[in-house]
Amino acid sequence: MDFSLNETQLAWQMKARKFAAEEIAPISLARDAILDPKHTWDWDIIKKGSKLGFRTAVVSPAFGGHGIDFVTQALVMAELAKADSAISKAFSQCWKWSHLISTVCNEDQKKRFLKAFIEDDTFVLGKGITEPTAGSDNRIPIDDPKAGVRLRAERQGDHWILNGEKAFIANGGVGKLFFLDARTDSSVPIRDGVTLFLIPADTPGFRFGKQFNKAGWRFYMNAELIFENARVPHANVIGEVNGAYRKSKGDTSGGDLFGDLELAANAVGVCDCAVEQSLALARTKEQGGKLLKEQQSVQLRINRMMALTEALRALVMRAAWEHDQKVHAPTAALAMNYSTDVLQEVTELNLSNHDDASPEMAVHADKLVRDSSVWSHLAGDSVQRMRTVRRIIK
Amino acid sequence: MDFSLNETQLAWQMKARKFAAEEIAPISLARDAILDPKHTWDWDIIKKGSKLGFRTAVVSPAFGGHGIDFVTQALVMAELAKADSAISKAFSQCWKWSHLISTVCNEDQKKRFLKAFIEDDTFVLGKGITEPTAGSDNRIPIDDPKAGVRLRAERQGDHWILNGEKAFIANGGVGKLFFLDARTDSSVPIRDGVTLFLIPADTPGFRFGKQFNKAGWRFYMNAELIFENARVPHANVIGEVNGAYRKSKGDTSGGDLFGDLELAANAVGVCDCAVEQSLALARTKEQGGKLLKEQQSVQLRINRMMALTEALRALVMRAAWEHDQKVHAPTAALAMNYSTDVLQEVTELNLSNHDDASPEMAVHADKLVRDSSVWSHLAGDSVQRMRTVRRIIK
Amino acid sequence: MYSLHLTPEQLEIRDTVRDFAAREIKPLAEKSQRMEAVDRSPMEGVLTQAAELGLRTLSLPEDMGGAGADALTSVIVAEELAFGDPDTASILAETSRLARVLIGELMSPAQRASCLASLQKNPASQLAWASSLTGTDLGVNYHHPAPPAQMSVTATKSGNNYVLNGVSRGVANAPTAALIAVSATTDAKTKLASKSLTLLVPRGAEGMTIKTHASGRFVGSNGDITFDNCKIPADHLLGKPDAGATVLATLSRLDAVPIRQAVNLGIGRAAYEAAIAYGKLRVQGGRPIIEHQAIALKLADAAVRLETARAAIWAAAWACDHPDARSDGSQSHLPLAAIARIHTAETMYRVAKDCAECFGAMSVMRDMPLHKFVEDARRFLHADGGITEPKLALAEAIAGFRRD
Amino acid sequence: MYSLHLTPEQLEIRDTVRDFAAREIKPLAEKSQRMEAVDRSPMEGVLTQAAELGLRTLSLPEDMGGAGADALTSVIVAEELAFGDPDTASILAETSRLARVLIGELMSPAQRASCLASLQKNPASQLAWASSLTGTDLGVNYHHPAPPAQMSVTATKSGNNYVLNGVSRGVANAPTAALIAVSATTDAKTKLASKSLTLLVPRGAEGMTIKTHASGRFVGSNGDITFDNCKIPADHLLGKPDAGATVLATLSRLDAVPIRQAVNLGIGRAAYEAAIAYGKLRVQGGRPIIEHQAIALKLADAAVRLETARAAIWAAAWACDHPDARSDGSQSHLPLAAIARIHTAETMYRVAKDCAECFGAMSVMRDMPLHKFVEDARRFLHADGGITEPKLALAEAIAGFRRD
Repeated sequence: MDFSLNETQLAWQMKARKFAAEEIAPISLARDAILDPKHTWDWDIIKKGSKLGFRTAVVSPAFGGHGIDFVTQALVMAELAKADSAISKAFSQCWKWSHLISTVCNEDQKKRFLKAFIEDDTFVLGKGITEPTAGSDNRIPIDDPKAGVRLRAERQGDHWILNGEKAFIANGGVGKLFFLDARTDSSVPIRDGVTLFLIPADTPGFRFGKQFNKAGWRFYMNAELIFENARVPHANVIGEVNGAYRKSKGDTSGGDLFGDLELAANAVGVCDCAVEQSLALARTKEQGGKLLKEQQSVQLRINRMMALTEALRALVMRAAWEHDQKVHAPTAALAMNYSTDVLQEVTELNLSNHDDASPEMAVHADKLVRDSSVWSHLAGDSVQRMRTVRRIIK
Repeated sequence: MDFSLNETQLAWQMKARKFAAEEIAPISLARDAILDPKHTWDWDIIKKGSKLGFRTAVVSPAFGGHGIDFVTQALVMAELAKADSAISKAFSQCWKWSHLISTVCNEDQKKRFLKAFIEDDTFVLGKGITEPTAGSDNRIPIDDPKAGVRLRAERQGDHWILNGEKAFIANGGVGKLFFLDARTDSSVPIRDGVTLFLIPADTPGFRFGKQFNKAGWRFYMNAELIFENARVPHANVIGEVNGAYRKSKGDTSGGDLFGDLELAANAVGVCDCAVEQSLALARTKEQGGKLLKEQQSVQLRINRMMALTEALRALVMRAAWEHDQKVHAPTAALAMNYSTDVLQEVTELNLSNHDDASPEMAVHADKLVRDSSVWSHLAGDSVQRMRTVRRIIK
Repeated sequence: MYSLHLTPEQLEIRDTVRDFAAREIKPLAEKSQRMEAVDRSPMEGVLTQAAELGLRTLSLPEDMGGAGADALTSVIVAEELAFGDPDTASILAETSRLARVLIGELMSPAQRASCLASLQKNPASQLAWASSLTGTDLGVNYHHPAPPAQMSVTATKSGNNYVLNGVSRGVANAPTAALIAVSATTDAKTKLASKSLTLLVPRGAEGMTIKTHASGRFVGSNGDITFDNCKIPADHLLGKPDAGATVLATLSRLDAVPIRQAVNLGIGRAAYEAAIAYGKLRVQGGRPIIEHQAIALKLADAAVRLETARAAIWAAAWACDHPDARSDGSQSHLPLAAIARIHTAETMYRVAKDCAECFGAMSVMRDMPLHKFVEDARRFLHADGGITEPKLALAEAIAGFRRD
Repeated sequence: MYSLHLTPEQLEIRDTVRDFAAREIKPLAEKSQRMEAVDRSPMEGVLTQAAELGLRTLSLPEDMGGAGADALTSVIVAEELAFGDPDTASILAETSRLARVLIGELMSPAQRASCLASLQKNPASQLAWASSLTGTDLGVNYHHPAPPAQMSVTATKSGNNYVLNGVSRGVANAPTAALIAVSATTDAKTKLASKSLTLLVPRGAEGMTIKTHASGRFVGSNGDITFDNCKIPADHLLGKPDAGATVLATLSRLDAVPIRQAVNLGIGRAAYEAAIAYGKLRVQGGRPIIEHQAIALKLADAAVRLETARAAIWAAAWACDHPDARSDGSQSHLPLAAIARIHTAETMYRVAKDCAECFGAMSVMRDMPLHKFVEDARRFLHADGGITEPKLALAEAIAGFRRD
């Protein structure tokens, strides 16, 4: 049993903490306040972070990345998220899919895309799964061929012709490369009828549609991907045709594991920010001549906030370590689900501590609550909670 | 970062798991069902456990104990508590105070008491702090000389004459030696007017009063300690006269640290038991021809139970490790407070999973809820939560 | 017109019962030996006194010797009695509600005279109804057509008798009832409840044994009734021979009156008032604990829960006697009894727990009241299959799903 | 006598407003550009229509051209309007409640005639009250004698004028009011509210500037009002020169009517009805999600919360017009407005959140209604100092602590 960090882990944590404090925190509230969702993104912070290695952190050194382990990943995400949850996610979203490139893509694909990804500080990745009428049915596939992915891909010689649309796609609008689930056989359930494609942003017939206007995570882009007779070369098929769902079962790259860890680790950082806000407020704001910290209601809220935060942190670190050890455990999935409850309660309690403060003082506390709202559907909806348990209980 | 256990830790964990399954679990429900609180205790299980080292586990090998570290302590408590929370506590209660003997007692006291403690399988310890009208004021001392400890001790030559009573004292009725806070100067606040005494059970003028009849932790004894002109030799004063509260500040034995960890670690074991019960029920009990595990309401409850349990476990292990590293952090105090919420929610959810079962099937689930009820005042009342935060926030 | 005024009669009976509970019931109920969850035998003396006050026949029509109380009055009385002792309240309320339909509506004149005489003879004796209905398994059947209701007791005609066989579980008042209305299916093969009849079975009938629940999940007096070739003369049949379904339906409608919720409310109020009294007495940090924010917040939450639960219970009770308020749109079309049950069960448990916590270690002592409040409130949270089923039933009503 | 029947008039006005909200308000309110929390300017057209329906003067006595609605009717109407648009509901309710006391009770005949004419002239214009009262700091003063109330605006007599100086923050309807009743202290040194007077200040008075809150923590129209040597003729004084305290007390009593809670209830109901409709449409795992237990449990909890919150609001509203129900013991002696506020704030936020979760990613989109329901409900949870202070006030009432 050892909760200490090794030197590499500490170094990345400190680098992330410094970048978060010096570069992210100063722009966070301003980006959040921008009303047009098309204009919240800031290439400058992406480039700066990329130069420090945050964009390419998980790619193996053999391919030009840094190959940080899961524990380090969790630490970095939390540190960045403490300054801005959405900016942290913008970086880690690239980790999620660079796992995929280096593991399941063939040599030709790696050559074409991985090199560019490593070298270009503005090369951002995404993956298109969700469609306007199919979300949860892609996560818990059922036997009905009509359920799940509907975006069609039809073979035409050496190309596939894609038609349809994806919704709520992360890094949509800014991404240079997307992984995409498309239906290549609509006569069977998605388990056997979906193929995974690589879609560069300049693919003819492919464009970004509406930019989603979220209450939280303002910085983070989510857009529609629209395919109108888009032509994608067969060389961009990942793995087997109709094998997207089969493939992901066998994905041992850690991409799946990472997905569960990502939101939970990010939540730890946001909780840290909330605790820090409340402690600072309690120590400095007066009511009727006494500091807030002397009020029992404030003390009780802070106790709950800190206990939840520390419990989540300990759980996330255990999940990260288990990933590094290739232990198969439901810890990360539970941590992801649970991070929703913890994060939303902690940020709400922080806002309650600000109830008596001016609206201006509460702006940051309000942002944390709004940022936490995306967890409801990304990490903690009932479908995802049940999916975690079904794996355990069967 | 390393969550794996070393060989010693694993060995103790396995020994505790075996003892819990083979010896404690078979008697747990029967002891719980005994109505007379005087008769729930079972010397046989204490002797068996003592021979395996569970009673004397934390005493330094230099004094004949086993000197297990905090991580091992947490593991053992959780394993024993999984079979019976109260029996686990009966053992760990001895740990709490054997820390004190070996650290703050003088050589003469050690010679008189520590040897007997090590050798006698029925030598059980306790400490008397709470009085019928003074509980929280002993935990958060205030400046009023009237607040806190009232049991009086007056010097008479080489002896002290004690009068008064303590209430809710653990191992009262079965303990052979008690540490006791007594007021030796009532003109000053307790910080400066209380002395710590060693009270053997056969002290003249000392007797056990009423045995408290608790809803949970039936096995675990709590009694009144009554002092009527009890004569205690001056040689039984620990440290300085009037120094009990000053002393405990400087107690670096880990006795204080342990206190916070104890209930949190015990709660982990009870949560494990609840999760195991619910999983077994969900996998085997049918309703209308379908297994309970197919119902979403059951899945959602199990998800929450497991997430809370794993988060608490991770937090407790971190707190234990920090203690071993002598890190000063509020983790253990937060874990103790938080374990109240986790344990009570988890055991209630487990009972809800049994709602449709027969009362007989729910007997064990009901016991877990009753056992968890003692956390409210031992680990999670508002005074203790505020105390944790006040240390952090000042 | 909307009004939250109680009538002078309601206020008077509430004050009378409040006084009775405080002076006659509570001192006995909170003796330490009765606190134990395991020994909760009915207090006969109190039941007798209550019967003499007319509380056992509160809902029986006035022309039959009762007080003719409406459903609202009956929940007000139940809360007050439960403030003194929830077991006593449950026992009396069960008899009272059964008296209203059994004696008031369903019995023949001869049956009625005999039943009233039997109650008269022993003022501590009660009425019970063994419905014999088995579970609805609403969890697995949510939003699916459910299999038809079945019964665990069968009735076979044999000459001038019916012969009962089977077990009816968890029957309120079984241990203390002078007379038990037993519903049973006449179709031993299908066990369908649609083929039911209901017989009046006197205490001590041969072939009927009652196993009292010494403890467990019930508030009040409760037991399992086993019938082993129990012969009951055909004239003990309730209603006309072909009216079995109507009789069952009439009895089942009783469940809409939120009596058990009112009992639970009384438990919560007892915990709350105890915490207020203690909060003013107990000094910590130099001030009574009621002056500490931490205690204040618990008590405020408790007050909100008590007030909202009482409102839900009163609304559901009143609606039983005023179906027109639903049809004219004044009140919700949702099942108000389910709403009262869910809300009361969830909130009263929180009230009891929060109030008990004000007492520190005393809150877990079996010979002190706080622990009993928590235990009793928890029984309501988990009794009768818990509150998941009522939530699913409510959800079906919300969705407009009808299983009939 | 206890009754939950609404009068035919109440049912009729409810149906009328429900229909108006569904047909005229909701389609405009839920246009994507109005969903944004940051751009919530009042909908003048809707306000005009509502004024023509009489909703702006709902509570004004009938002999002065209003509908003479009681407090219960006013909360019923506020819920229905808020179901369509909480901002519109808040604006109209504020004017209506102020009309009742300002025009109906406090103004001189000349002031009344002028005020009615001004409202008549512009049906979209409103009334506002700048209380200028500063915070009570109840947290730190819980169960301690509090310092006397103070005001942030001063009024100094100068010849035939009063001169106003200072800032009154967070004034509802400030941006849209034709007339603002401004309370101010006459004692510039102590700033004591006990030395207050209230002046009628017309929109556009010289020296008065209004800063509209574009967003922030408010539902409805809201702003800060700054007075910089703003001269108001002495005949604009409300009430007799020595009746300042009475005027302030009369205006302060308005807070007992749980109008804002009714607006919040309308928000919760809007979320709930949206979730039901979507739950029937959206198919997952081969079945509409309303047939999934996970969604069913959310909707059932929401229904319980809506029903209990409505009951708490109606009880508090009705009690405003029926103090005798408290004195005769029919209703609790506790502050029902605080209970309604605490319960509604806590439950409606849960309702909005749970219902929004049924919509997946759509629930966080600023141009869709679900997100707005959650945001609006959260404002009520944290507005006006949050609900810790009302809980402490309730606890003081429970303990019998009186600060006056």
